[in-house]
Amino acid sequence: MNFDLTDEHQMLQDSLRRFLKYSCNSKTRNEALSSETGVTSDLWHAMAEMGVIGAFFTEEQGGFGGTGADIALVFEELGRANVVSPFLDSALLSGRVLAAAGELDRVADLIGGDLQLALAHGEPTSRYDLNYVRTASVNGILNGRKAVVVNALASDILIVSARTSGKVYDEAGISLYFVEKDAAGLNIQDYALIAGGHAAEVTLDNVQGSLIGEEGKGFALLKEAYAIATVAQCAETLGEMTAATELTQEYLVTRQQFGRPIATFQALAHRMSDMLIEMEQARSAVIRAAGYFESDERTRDINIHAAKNLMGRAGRLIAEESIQMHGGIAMTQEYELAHIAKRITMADHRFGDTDYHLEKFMALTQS
Amino acid sequence: MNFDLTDEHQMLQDSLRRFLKYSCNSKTRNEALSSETGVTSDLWHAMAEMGVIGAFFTEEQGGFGGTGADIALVFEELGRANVVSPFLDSALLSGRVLAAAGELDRVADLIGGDLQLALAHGEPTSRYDLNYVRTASVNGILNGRKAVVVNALASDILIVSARTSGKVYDEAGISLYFVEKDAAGLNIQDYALIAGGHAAEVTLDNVQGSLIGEEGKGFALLKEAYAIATVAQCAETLGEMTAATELTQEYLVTRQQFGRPIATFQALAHRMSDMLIEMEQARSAVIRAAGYFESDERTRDINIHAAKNLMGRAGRLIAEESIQMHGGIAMTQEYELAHIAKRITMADHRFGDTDYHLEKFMALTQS
Amino acid sequence: MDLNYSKDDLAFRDEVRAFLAEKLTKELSEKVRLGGDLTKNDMEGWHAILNAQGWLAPNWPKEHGGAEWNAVQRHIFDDECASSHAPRVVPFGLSMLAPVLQKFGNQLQKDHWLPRILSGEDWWCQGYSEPGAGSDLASLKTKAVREGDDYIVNGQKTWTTFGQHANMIFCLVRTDSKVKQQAGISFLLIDMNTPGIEVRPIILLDGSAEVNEVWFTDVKVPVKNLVGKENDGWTYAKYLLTHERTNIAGVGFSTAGLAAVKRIAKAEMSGGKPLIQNPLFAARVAQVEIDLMAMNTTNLRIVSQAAAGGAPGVEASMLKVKGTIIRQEINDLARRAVGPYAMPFVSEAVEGSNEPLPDPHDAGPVAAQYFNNRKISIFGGSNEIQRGIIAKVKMGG
Amino acid sequence: MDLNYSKDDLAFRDEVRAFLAEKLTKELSEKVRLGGDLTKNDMEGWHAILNAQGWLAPNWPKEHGGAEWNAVQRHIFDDECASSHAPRVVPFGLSMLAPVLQKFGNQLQKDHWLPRILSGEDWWCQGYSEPGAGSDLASLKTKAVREGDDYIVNGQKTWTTFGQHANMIFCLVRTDSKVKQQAGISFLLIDMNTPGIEVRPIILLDGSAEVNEVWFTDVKVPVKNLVGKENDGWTYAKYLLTHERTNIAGVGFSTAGLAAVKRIAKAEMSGGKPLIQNPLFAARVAQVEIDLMAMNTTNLRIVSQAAAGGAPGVEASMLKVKGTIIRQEINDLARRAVGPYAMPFVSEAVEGSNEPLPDPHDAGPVAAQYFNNRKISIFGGSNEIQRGIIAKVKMGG
Repeated sequence: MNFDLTDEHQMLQDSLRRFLKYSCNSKTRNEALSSETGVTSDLWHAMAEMGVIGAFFTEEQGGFGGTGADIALVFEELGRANVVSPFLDSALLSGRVLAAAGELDRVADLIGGDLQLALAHGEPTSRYDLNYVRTASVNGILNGRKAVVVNALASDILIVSARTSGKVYDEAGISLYFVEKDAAGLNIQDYALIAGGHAAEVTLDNVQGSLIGEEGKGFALLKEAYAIATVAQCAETLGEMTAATELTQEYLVTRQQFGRPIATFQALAHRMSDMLIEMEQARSAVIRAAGYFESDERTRDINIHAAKNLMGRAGRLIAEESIQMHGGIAMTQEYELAHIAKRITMADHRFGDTDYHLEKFMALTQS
Repeated sequence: MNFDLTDEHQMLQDSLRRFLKYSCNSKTRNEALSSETGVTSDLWHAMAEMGVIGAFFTEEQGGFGGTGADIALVFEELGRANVVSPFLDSALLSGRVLAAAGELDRVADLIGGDLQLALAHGEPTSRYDLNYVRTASVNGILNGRKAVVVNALASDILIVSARTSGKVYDEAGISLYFVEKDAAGLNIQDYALIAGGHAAEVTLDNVQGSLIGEEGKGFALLKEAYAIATVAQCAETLGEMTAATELTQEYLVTRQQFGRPIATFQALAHRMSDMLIEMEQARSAVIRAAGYFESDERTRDINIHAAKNLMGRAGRLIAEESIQMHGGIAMTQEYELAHIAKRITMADHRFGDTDYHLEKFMALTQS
Repeated sequence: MDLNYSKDDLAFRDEVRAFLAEKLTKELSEKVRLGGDLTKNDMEGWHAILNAQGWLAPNWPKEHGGAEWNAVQRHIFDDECASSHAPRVVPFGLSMLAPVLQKFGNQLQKDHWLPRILSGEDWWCQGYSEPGAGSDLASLKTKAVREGDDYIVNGQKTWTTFGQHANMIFCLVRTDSKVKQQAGISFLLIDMNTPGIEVRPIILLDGSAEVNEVWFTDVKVPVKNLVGKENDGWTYAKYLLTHERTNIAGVGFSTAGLAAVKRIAKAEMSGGKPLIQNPLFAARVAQVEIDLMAMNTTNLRIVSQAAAGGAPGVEASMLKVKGTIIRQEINDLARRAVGPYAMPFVSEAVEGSNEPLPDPHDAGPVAAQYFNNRKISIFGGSNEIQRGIIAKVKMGG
Repeated sequence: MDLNYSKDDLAFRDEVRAFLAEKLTKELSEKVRLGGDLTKNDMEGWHAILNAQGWLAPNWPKEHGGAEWNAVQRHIFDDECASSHAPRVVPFGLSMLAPVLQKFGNQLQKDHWLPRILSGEDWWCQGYSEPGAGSDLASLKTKAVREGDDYIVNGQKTWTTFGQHANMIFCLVRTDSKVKQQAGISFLLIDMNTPGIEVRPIILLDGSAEVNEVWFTDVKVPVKNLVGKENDGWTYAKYLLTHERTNIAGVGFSTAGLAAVKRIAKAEMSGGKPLIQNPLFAARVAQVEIDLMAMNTTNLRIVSQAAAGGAPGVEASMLKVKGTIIRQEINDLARRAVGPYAMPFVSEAVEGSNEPLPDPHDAGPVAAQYFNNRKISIFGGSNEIQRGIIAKVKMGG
């Protein structure tokens, strides 16, 4: 048992943290936020060059990492610096689907920073159910609607799930397709997201797709990719929670009310202590989710569900308490915390929320 | 709409409060706690003479009250004075079953203070399910086991539920019987309760019972009696929570640590504020449960379930925070608060706990 | 004790319902229901409709044109308005300034300003908070120096809601800096069109632009616009703060919000069933519904005492804390209920557009509302300040 | 980073398991599992078994007969003991006094007292708290006045766990009342059989009689029983307090407690199904299990840092607060799980009897345990004190 970072991880963390501190600030973020697609291509390419995207894939897949620990490390740093960039959806989630399906040329492009992807899987009434697919494929002709597809507009090509057999909640019979951005019958209604970045409603009206991997076997690829994406999301949120807590600590020490720093008001001091305790718990949950990612599936899933549930609860505490203890200033868009709090809260809406993962955890541990 | 007490209620409250303040103290309570059956017959008779038991029944039943408001008022005072006496089980719960079944002679004895009763309904695996009856009756010969029958040993006669038809969770087919204390085949294994009073495991081995009311129709009587008993339990707990909160307030103001009253420590002050807020909520919940008792059954039940759930949550807060803010002294049996906290907590185990009532509430409001 | 409405109350409720059915347009109520930002016209229109009905000022005495409703009637009205999704009446003139003028203003001030509040001729905003002051209201720094028949005002106010619409502002200003904090404060009425006043919007974290900074540079205010006595403003400010607390529990908003959560959760599917049948979600909904039922009664108990003569002091603080906790919990449930559709950023205010929302359950605004309503436990005396008040009253110190 | 046990760790775990399987009697472990009160013999017997194995003093240096385990080994041992329901080793001599003697005692004291702790010849108890002092430990009043080669001690200690069994007590006493609170305190070792000492039991709210008041009236204590220097006792006391905090997170107890909750909830029926299938109850269990899994890792992270040289300061406070919250939550779940059977009062200690418990799921003690364990967030530095420490370290002030 050993909780120290390896030398390689320590180096990666140091260089990432230094780079992000230098290159990410509210100015670059606001540029990303107000850009047409939510993607800052300079940052994307610079990070790709640093090998950040390569860290998401194993050597066999053309990368030089790919473990839970590699990925958690990168995303925690992205979260800590409050980076708005679609690494999670475009590179990790979509990329791991392609890597598992053996599409290694595309993965190489991705690692090089030359490809933007989007995974169009969720549907208007699927909520967080991964097995819900109503979009239908008949001989590669797709019909249906995909909901809140992150990074759709900026993507070079879409990955779309569709049902080739079975009923709407069946795991078997889900297939994956490439869909060209200029395909006839494809409509992308783009919108900005509260926490930054863009997503879209994607409608498919007799759209030609090209099969990825084996027909009807897409669910396993999706499940695996969503699992690692959930770990990444937890790690990113941990970074954001760290940033929020540090800002709040600093504010309590600096801000004067009634003639003294508000950190000296015991009610606030005790609540800050509770936040710090939950931060340690959150860090442990992420360490477990990342560290057990290579274990057997049950151990892996138990720890991922546990982590996402705990992050949902601790994240809410940290976001809400940070705002409350700051007071009015935290309500303003220009103050860093507002942005961080939105990212922490919106993380609960990705890859299953607090209750969704609690139920999955219950199913695995109480049977 | 009017939240004031009627003149009659005001008088009853004043006289009860005065009487209990005078006659109930830790000495009388410790006598009750250490007595063989948990009943103090002096107090019982004095209260009966004051008309307390009569307040549980309508005029047609031989009493002079019987509304939710009458009953809540009495039990809040009993709770406020931390009285340990089986008014709830012996007089109200059992009495209301008999009154509804038309056994008015027995009710008259009860009102006069000359009868002790016990309702033997719950069974070892029934938990809080009112429709669970496995104890069987064949031609009035009873076989089965009844669990945690409060006041069994002190009772003059037992009321026992048994199944005359149907399956174990059926509402139809539950019948009620008188069973004499000296009946052959009846075994009463008595024990003390944590919150005071006594209960027993009651086993029936070919015991002769005598039918109360109509055969197979006992469930409706039980449901009605449990409903009013739940209101009474909520009111009693409200009284106990008031006592705990007042003790804690007083302690915070008096107790010195680090050279000043601990009430001036902001973390404790804010937590006390939250307790006081929940006390107002608890009072409102009891007012509603009592005030809507005479409404249609759905309105009545919604408000009872709501109240018992809220009292469970608020009660836990008040009991645990009162102990924590007192510190060590609250852990000692001789300090009043320890006894009060036990009564508040154990109330959650009577007539359905916090979650049980939440589920019932959900069933009524979300269908 | 009687928890039911009297016949008169029920008749009054019917009257309110009929009024709302007739006068509140579907367009306006839908905008309110979906959390859209109301235009100045929307708000002024509803103000005028209420005024024409004589229902604009429930708390005012009849002599000034008020309705003089009792607590139960006010509760019924608030409840019906919230469940019909009527716009909230802008409170600054009606519920904040007016009670101060009625109690402390001189006859000229009463005669001049009160009718203009009812008619809508003046739109008032509030100049209390200052940057850096936060909960410590009395530490304010905006200065007013007497010069002849004028005060010259310099300084900055913040969190001024609807400052962009207002033509008048009531301000706390420091007229004596040598005395201790609460002393030396005065209460001034200032025309927003006076030279030297600048209003700058503050964009809140949900993208809304309701609140503002107001800057004063050598602003001339006639001495006749001083309310009461110079340096006695803190007394009037405290009086205003207690009167600010009407409908402080926000029961009506919570009731409407909870109904929306249930509506969404009946439509939203989870694991093949409506979300409302998911026991964990349903339990969250049920718990807050139970809290809200109790809050409704707590509120009625407190306001009916107030109507009977007792002033709502510490009780108002209790209503504020618990009321905001419940409202925020409902906001949280709403954002959970819509699932991934909580993520889109939809703000007509910022984008100036009115595109159809991207999902089937009108989900768009719920996350924005969640973020926006973090403010209700901060502004108007934070919940920490309220807890301090409760503890102080109940335990001294 | 590697979350798995090493081969050596796994071998060590097997060794511990084999030891427990051989040496821990079924009778004793059942008594522990059911929360029964252990006799003095029970505790002394287990102490002797561990001593014979050389595993009694994990933290002691080898020169004094300790095991010198690393953090992971200690964790494994605690974990295995808890899940096998081994008795808890009485910590007062072993984990509290011994580190103080090892660091601050003179050679004579070390040579005399340390072996007697291991052998069990001395049973130590703690004389820290006083009535009225509570969390404000330094305000103690028990006085020791030097007379020749003796101190004469007068005063009262309280919350002295197992004072009824002990033959020795280590005490904080005031030797100088003219200086400020922390100064003027000394650390004395006192024979409980000295004339003038009286032990009175305090019955706790669950009926247990573990803690005591200890009264001192003109008690003569030889000066050689002073540890370190006169008036420097506060330094030793603080050192002891950090060492008191071994296994402070109580992960092993929580793990065993949670297993018991699940066992009960599988047997208990609700609405015709096992309680564990009730979604509301199951969700409560799952949440605390998730917290406990994280706590387990938090604990390992912190103790492995401590092993690597860092002293557990503020981290110990964090473990204490969260560890007690989790344990108390599990106690609460246990009392909920058993339903109406939480109500019977079962205490062998008070009743002196050993009747079979009245229910089918060994439910008897769970409510008593719930009440008894309210103490864990109060004693040993209340959670409020711990939160204060965390805030002070992290934000100064």
